[in-house]
Formats: sequence, C-alpha cells, structure tokens
Amino acid sequence: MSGKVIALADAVARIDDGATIALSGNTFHRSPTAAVHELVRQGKRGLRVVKTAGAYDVDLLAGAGSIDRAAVGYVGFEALFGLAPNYRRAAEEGRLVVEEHACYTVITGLRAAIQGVPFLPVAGMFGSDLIPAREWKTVFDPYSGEELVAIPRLAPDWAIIHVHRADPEGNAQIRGSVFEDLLMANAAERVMVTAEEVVPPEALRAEGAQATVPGFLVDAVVHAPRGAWPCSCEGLYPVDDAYLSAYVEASKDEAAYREFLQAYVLQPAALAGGEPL
Amino acid sequence: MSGKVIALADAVARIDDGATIALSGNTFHRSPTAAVHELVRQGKRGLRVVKTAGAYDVDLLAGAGSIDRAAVGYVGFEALFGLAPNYRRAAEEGRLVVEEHACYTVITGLRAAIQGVPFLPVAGMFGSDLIPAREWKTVFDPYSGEELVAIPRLAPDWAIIHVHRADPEGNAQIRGSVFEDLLMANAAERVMVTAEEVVPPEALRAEGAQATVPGFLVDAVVHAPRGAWPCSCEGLYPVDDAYLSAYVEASKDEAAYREFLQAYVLQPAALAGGEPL
Amino acid sequence: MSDHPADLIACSMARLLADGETVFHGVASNLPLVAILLARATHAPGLVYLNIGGAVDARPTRLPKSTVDPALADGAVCRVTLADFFDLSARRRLDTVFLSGAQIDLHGNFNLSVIGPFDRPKVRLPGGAGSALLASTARRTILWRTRHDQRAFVESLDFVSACGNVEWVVTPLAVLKRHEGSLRPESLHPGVTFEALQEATGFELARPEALPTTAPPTDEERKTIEAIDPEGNRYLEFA
Amino acid sequence: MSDHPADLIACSMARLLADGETVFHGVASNLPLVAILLARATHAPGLVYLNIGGAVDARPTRLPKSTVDPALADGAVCRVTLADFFDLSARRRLDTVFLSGAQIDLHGNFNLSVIGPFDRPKVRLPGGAGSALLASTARRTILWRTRHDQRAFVESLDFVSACGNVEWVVTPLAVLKRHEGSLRPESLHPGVTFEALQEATGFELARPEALPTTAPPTDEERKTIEAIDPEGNRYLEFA
Repeated sequence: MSGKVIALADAVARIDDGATIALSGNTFHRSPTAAVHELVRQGKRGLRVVKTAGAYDVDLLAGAGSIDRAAVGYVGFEALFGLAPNYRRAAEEGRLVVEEHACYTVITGLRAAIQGVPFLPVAGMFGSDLIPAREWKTVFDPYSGEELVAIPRLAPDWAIIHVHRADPEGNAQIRGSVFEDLLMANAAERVMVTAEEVVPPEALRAEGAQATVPGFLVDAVVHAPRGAWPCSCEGLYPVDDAYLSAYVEASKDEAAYREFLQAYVLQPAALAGGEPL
Repeated sequence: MSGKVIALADAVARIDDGATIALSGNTFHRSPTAAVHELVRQGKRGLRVVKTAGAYDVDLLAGAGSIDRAAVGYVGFEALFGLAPNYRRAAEEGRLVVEEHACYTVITGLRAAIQGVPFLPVAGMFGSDLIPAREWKTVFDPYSGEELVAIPRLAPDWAIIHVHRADPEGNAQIRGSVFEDLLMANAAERVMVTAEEVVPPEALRAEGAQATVPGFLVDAVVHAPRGAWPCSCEGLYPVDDAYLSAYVEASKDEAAYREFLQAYVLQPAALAGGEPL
Repeated sequence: MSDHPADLIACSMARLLADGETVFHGVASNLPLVAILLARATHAPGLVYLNIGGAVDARPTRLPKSTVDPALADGAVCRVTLADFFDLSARRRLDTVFLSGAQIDLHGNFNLSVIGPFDRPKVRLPGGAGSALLASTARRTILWRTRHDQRAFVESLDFVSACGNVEWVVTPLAVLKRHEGSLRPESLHPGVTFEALQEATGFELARPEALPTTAPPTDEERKTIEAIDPEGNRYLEFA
Repeated sequence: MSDHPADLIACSMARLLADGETVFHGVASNLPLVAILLARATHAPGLVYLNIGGAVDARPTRLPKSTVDPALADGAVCRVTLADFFDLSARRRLDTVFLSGAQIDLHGNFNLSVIGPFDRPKVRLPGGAGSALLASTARRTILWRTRHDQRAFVESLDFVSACGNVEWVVTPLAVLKRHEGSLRPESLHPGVTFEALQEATGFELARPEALPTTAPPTDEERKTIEAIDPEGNRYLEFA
C-alpha cells in the first residue's frame, strides 16, 4: 500500500520533542497505545499530552519521562485500580505539570482551534478553583454584559487516533464511540492514524461513505493491529485487566516499573501487543 | 402508535404566532414542507424563520404573510429559477425584515444556544457591511487582545425537522445529508419531527443505534409521507421541478399567486403532496 | 440481613431519580451506573440514560468494570459524543448528573484535584473530569462517596474542583440533602446514629427535627441489583 | 468554433485549481461544480471536493440543477456537515472557495444582499450565504460572474456582503486577478479587446503590459465538460 501508509517507527519519528500530542479514546478504550509505546521507545522528551480522560497512556508517558505537561480532565485507572501511579508520582515530585482541565474545557479549547478563534466562552464554572489555578480569564457578553469564562484555544501539534480501518489516503473509520477523536483530528496541525486494518483505497467509499475522519486531515497512516492493547477496541477486543493489574502492581516501586517497562514496552517485540502475561 | 405521535394539524397548532421556527434541510432538499403548508393553512402570523439557505419554504411563508422576520443566509431558487419572488416582494415592500446572516453565523448562533452561552466569537468577517447592518458587536480575546465579531445566541422556539423515519418516542433517523438539522434540534426549545415513516418503538434500536436525533429532544412526531415535497428527500424522491416552475411562474403576480396558494396549499387535500400538476 | 453499603448507596440514589429525566454518569461511576439501571428497571422506565461514550439510552446486558466501556453502548438508540452531553448540561437541559469528590464540604463543594498545593501536590488526585462544568450547569448533581469520614467530609477543601447545584450526597452512613446552601442529613442508614454521623464528618451538621432511617433495599430491589450487577462491580470502590 | 461563455468560465476556473487542494462550492454554483469536476478529471485528480451537503470527495455521476442536491454526495468517502467546512475555512485550512456577487468592485469586494438601502431595498437579493465568512477565511476565493457589464462590475457597491481573499474573478469577457488589492485583467477571452472590457466595467482597469488571450478549452476539456454535464446545467445561469 502506498499513499500515506508508513511504518509506526517512521510516523512516530516525525513527532518532535516538545510537541503537544492529543491521544484518541477515553480511559481504557481505543487509546493509541502502539504509538504511545513507540514514543517511549524513541525516548521522546518534553511532550505535552492532551486528553479528556486518560489512563494507561498518560500514566505510561508520565512514568517514562516522555511528557512534562498534561492538559487533561482526568487521569486515573477508574475503580479498577484507582489512582494513576506514575502520573501521580511525577506530579507529586514536580516532574510533571498538570494543566488540569474540566473535560468540557478540553473540548472547548479544541473547538476554539477548530473554529479558528483564540478562545471560546463556556457556561458555568464560576466558583471552581480551576479558574485561578489555570489563570483562565473572563469575557463579557457584549450584548447583555454577562461574564463568562474564556477557554483558550488548545491546538495539538499532532493528534494520534487509533481507528478500526483506514485506507492509504488516510480516510479512517471508527466503529462505535468516537469520544473526542474527531475534535482532536480537526484541531490538530497534523494527524497520525493507527489502524487495526488498512483497507484498499476504494473500500470505505464503496461501502458508502464509511470514513469517520476524512483523509484530507490525515498525514500518516500506520498499520497497527491490536494497536489499542491493553486498552479495548470496540467490537474487537476488551480491556486487558491482567496486564493492567500487573502494570499497576509493578508501578508501586520505581525499580519494578523500570523492569516492567523493559519487558513490555521497550522491547520492540512488545509492539504487536497482547501476548498474555 | 402512541407516544409523541400526533396529527400534523395538532402539532402545528402548538406553534404560537410570533414564534421563532427553524426549518430543516437546505434550499430544495428535505425542507419540512408539509408542516410549512400547515402553518400557512392555520393562518399563523408574525413568525420568524431561521435557516441557513431557504427556498420554497421561506418564500411561501413570506408570500402568505406568515413570517415577518427571516434570520437567513440565503433565500433563492438557485440557478433553477433565480430570485425568490415572494420573499423578495415582501422584503422590498417592507412586510418582511430580513435579518441577513452569513450561513456560518446562523450556525454560530445556534451553537451558542446549544452551548448555553449568550454569544460566540467567529473568525474573519471584518469588512462586511453585515456587521453594522445587523448591529453585531465585537469582543476582545482576553489573552491576546484580538478583536472578534460576537454572534448572539439564536435559539428557536421550535425546530421543525423532516426525517426519513421516526419512532413514537421521537427518535428520528435522517439518511444522508443532515445539513443544520442537528444544530437546530439541539438549539430549539421544542422539536417537531415530521417523518416519512413512523416505525415501531424498538426498530431504530434493534437496527443498531440508527437514530440521528435522540427522542429526548423531540416533543412531537408527525407522520408525513412525502412531507418534504416539492423538495427532495434523499433516497426517496427528487425535487419537483414542474411544481416549482409553476409556483415561480404564478408568483410573478399577486393574484396568480393567491390562486396557486388556494389550489395547492390551502386545500387540505394538498397535504399529501406530490400529485403531478 | 445487613445490606452492603454499596447496595444502600445504589438503592438510595436510584430512588432519587424521577421517571423521564435525563441522567448522566462519567468515568469511574460504577455505583451511579447500577443506580440508573435499577431505577429504570423499577420506578423510572422512561429514564434517559446518557454516558461518557455518547450512547443515548443504552441497555447494557453486562456491566463492565470501566464505566466508559463500549459494553455501555449496547442497545443504544442513538450515538452522539460526550461533547453533546456537556452542551446539553450547559444549556440547562441535563436533569441529573452523578459526581463524586475525594473531599466534600458543608456546601457540597468538592475536590477531585489535589491534596496540598495545586502546583506541587502532596497527593495528585485524578482531576475533576467534567465536574467543574457539570456541577454548575446540570439541573442537579447527586454526589456519592464510598467513604464517610473526616478525611472525606472536611471543614475546608484543599481545592475546589467544582461547586454548583449539588442537591444530594449519598454515603455509607447517610443520605444528605442541601438546604439553603448547606448539607444536612435527610436519612440515616440502618444502625447509624446522628452522633456517629457527626463524628465521621469534619464539619458541623444541623440536626433536623425528624431524621428517619433510610429504607433498606426491598427484596425486589435486592434481586434487581443482583441481576444488573452479578459480578459485583458496585463493590469495586470499596476494595 | 466559438465556445459558450459557460464553457470558457468553467474551463478557466478549472485551470486555476491545483492538484490536492481542498475546494468548496455552495448553493447555486453550477459553474464551479463543473470546474471542480473538470479539474479532477484532468490535471488535478487529487482535488478534495467539498460541498454544502457535507460530502467529502464525492463522485457524482449525474449533475443536478440544484448544487445542494443529494446527487452530489454520491460516492463520497465521508459525510460531515456544512458547519465542518466553515470551521475548516475559519482555521485557514480550506484552500479555495468559489463565490459569486451580484455586484463586484475594483477590490474584489462583492454584494449579494441588496440593491438600495439594506432595510428597505429596491431589490432584495438572495443574501451572501457563506460569503462573509468564507471570503475572509478561505486561503483564496475564486469569484465568477456570468454577466460582465457596468451593473455587475461597479464603482461602488450598494452593500458589502463580503470581502477578503479574492484572488481571481472569472467572467464571460475575461479572467481578472487581484494584484495589490485591485483587480486587473490577466487574460481576455477570444475576441474581447481591452477597450470592450473597460467599457463593460464600472471601474477603471489598469492595463497590464502583456494581456494574453484566454486559451479556449482544448478538445479534451470540451469532451470532458460535455461528459460531466450532458444536460447543460452550466448554462442555467445564462437563462
């Protein structure tokens, strides 16, 4: 396949240290884990991650030292395993700046980028300490005088979106929940799609406008089967609880975490993902 | 069928004189014409219509004297028949106030209503006489100081949306182009759906989340086969050029227009629509 | 037979839901999920259940551990996105949202962000997720907390992640309601005294004249909860 | 053999399109539609064709009279909404938009709103549709006008519906380009003199040193146009 299809390592190599990257999915679902692992393998530094609700992806990047800023509404392992161990440690030790958002302010910041405006106002929010903590300013409605919090544009350098199918032109299909992925794909300067399956050029068209993300927004297509593992990919595979449990367990101490990282992430063999522990 | 299904006349009777109504579709496509005809039959007065690009629907309402304000980006008969004859006459004679919008400002005003904010800023537009003509104000980005035009909230009292299928709870499916309909359905205080087909309660669910408009937004469901005629309904029937041609021809003079209205709109028999001229 | 606090919480929250309302839960919300499905299976069949994956009125047949799981879209009539539900709330059309707080104060303000200073926290919590907007724009918020002690119910929050229209707070000890801006107990769970509740609470509680005991789950409710959540995901937060 | 102005306009506009760019047309845009499909069939196979119905890169097999017709979504790879394309333009990612004006001035500003006062017009025109935003945010605008006379090309607009990044204006007489803020002829259609063009134009035109004749459609272009639009919808605006 030609077009925009390139190898995972080559696609990830295009992301510069210090870039702002938005990651698809939500908590344990359709995270672009194959690309996240490759970011760690390539030893990226100084990245800033954007996500409404992250879990393994953001935690791993924090633990590996790849990110030093996180614009996120939530990072945790839900009720499965509680707090995100590496994320938490990095923030508490001052290695990670948490640009805490409400999930809706991530969405609003992405919308501002999409709509080509430097900010968008939101309803509500007054009384939250996020306003002073994030140094968010307010605007006044020029018609009624009402005061509103102004959320600044949030424009990722890259959106990395894991999808079910993509064609070589970058037309990409997501099945089921789209989460904030379309916002990310539209707001970002560049888009990398990692796909469970790369289909022939005419397939999505022939089946009747099946693309979720139009190819003209996409810069790179990577064939990444099981590329969301250990997160779920709707209709294909569930969350790998056993892996995540082992990850959280290992993350309780730095040495065990490093060992785990070595065994499951830094080995290129781990790329395919999903070998049972 | 029970639930929210009511007769067209009963649904339209719920719309008060003076209400702001948003109409589905775009130019000659999936306009809620059955409901528009019923608005005329019921002799509504003082309505304000909201649409990005209108054609027969807005023209008919203007000619019949049902609307006295139109918040629209475009009203015309495209290259088929040129200017909208009754709309034009009403505006030129001072019977209709045209609140001219750019289509994107209709969208932005609806988005403001959807997002619960009194205004939203837009990119660009400076230099257009629409800004002073519409008395649109500006805001300054509190971060950079950049000046932006602020589009006020546009919240219809009713959105009238013609759809392919709806169930008794108001879950409604549109096939193909959705145009601005979802924005309208979300921005409006109340939503009337006119449907080519009313399907059993579980049908859209059983086929796999087939609703475009979720039923909880919908107040009334009307069974209206051929309810977009003489406009098209994607996949079902095309634009009725012959009818529209006769309409435009008749609209050149007031008496002929009244006669046409009597024959094709005011007669309840015309309700089903689409008898060939 | 003594009910597990999870069952009492789920059941108490379910009873607060009215038929026909729109209700939303987010991440890590196993108890609200059970409450919503319980209410729909009992007194509120017309509840409109909205969740973080954008599913409208889904009918999950199996409860996952993650409340963002695709399983929670099964049987949905429509799929939109999270942004649509935030918008719905922002325009005051979302009736009820379930939220939680690591710390909750007398006014129902809550903290999900940090213990200690924001910039260099002693404990970095997960973050408020949608709370800051939802609590202030949804018609009402029902808070739940699986621990009721002076670390959870505090005189002063380390950080106000969110505040707004909190109406109810449901805990392992009691159901509290906000009256004129302050929480006060509305019912005490079986076996809990006002004194014990006050002892477990870091701020002073007004003592209402009548303070009934929370009605324990009925047999039907118990059976329904068990059918909804046979794997016991509602206990996860107590682990 | 003399070409119909519609064919000259469509062909001239097609040649302005570069391979791979994103291009959008709106309502009542039969000539841009033919131009886009012609460009894609000839030198710009990778053109990304966007239209008002939200279709991405459709491959219509039959041209409808209305340029909003569902037929223009046939073969699309993706369907979004008009709002998405306006957003695309707003963030400066839409390469080319085709627009028209009832009146056009020296600077490429144009009027689609009213002749006479805005509040009580002598002629109520259809309205600028997307123009006010698109002309100011798309990377460039190509204007077309099927009449070139002093009523269309005016010294002073009755109303500025839109202004912005107009780069080209294509008419039955000439192809004009904006240089340093002012339109000037770039080529004259076969048989048109500069004097005739000036005579038909309500503002003074700079006369460039070299003023070539617009290359008429090649045989291949003529055949392709005919295959794209066998019913001659491109002539509708001349009726």
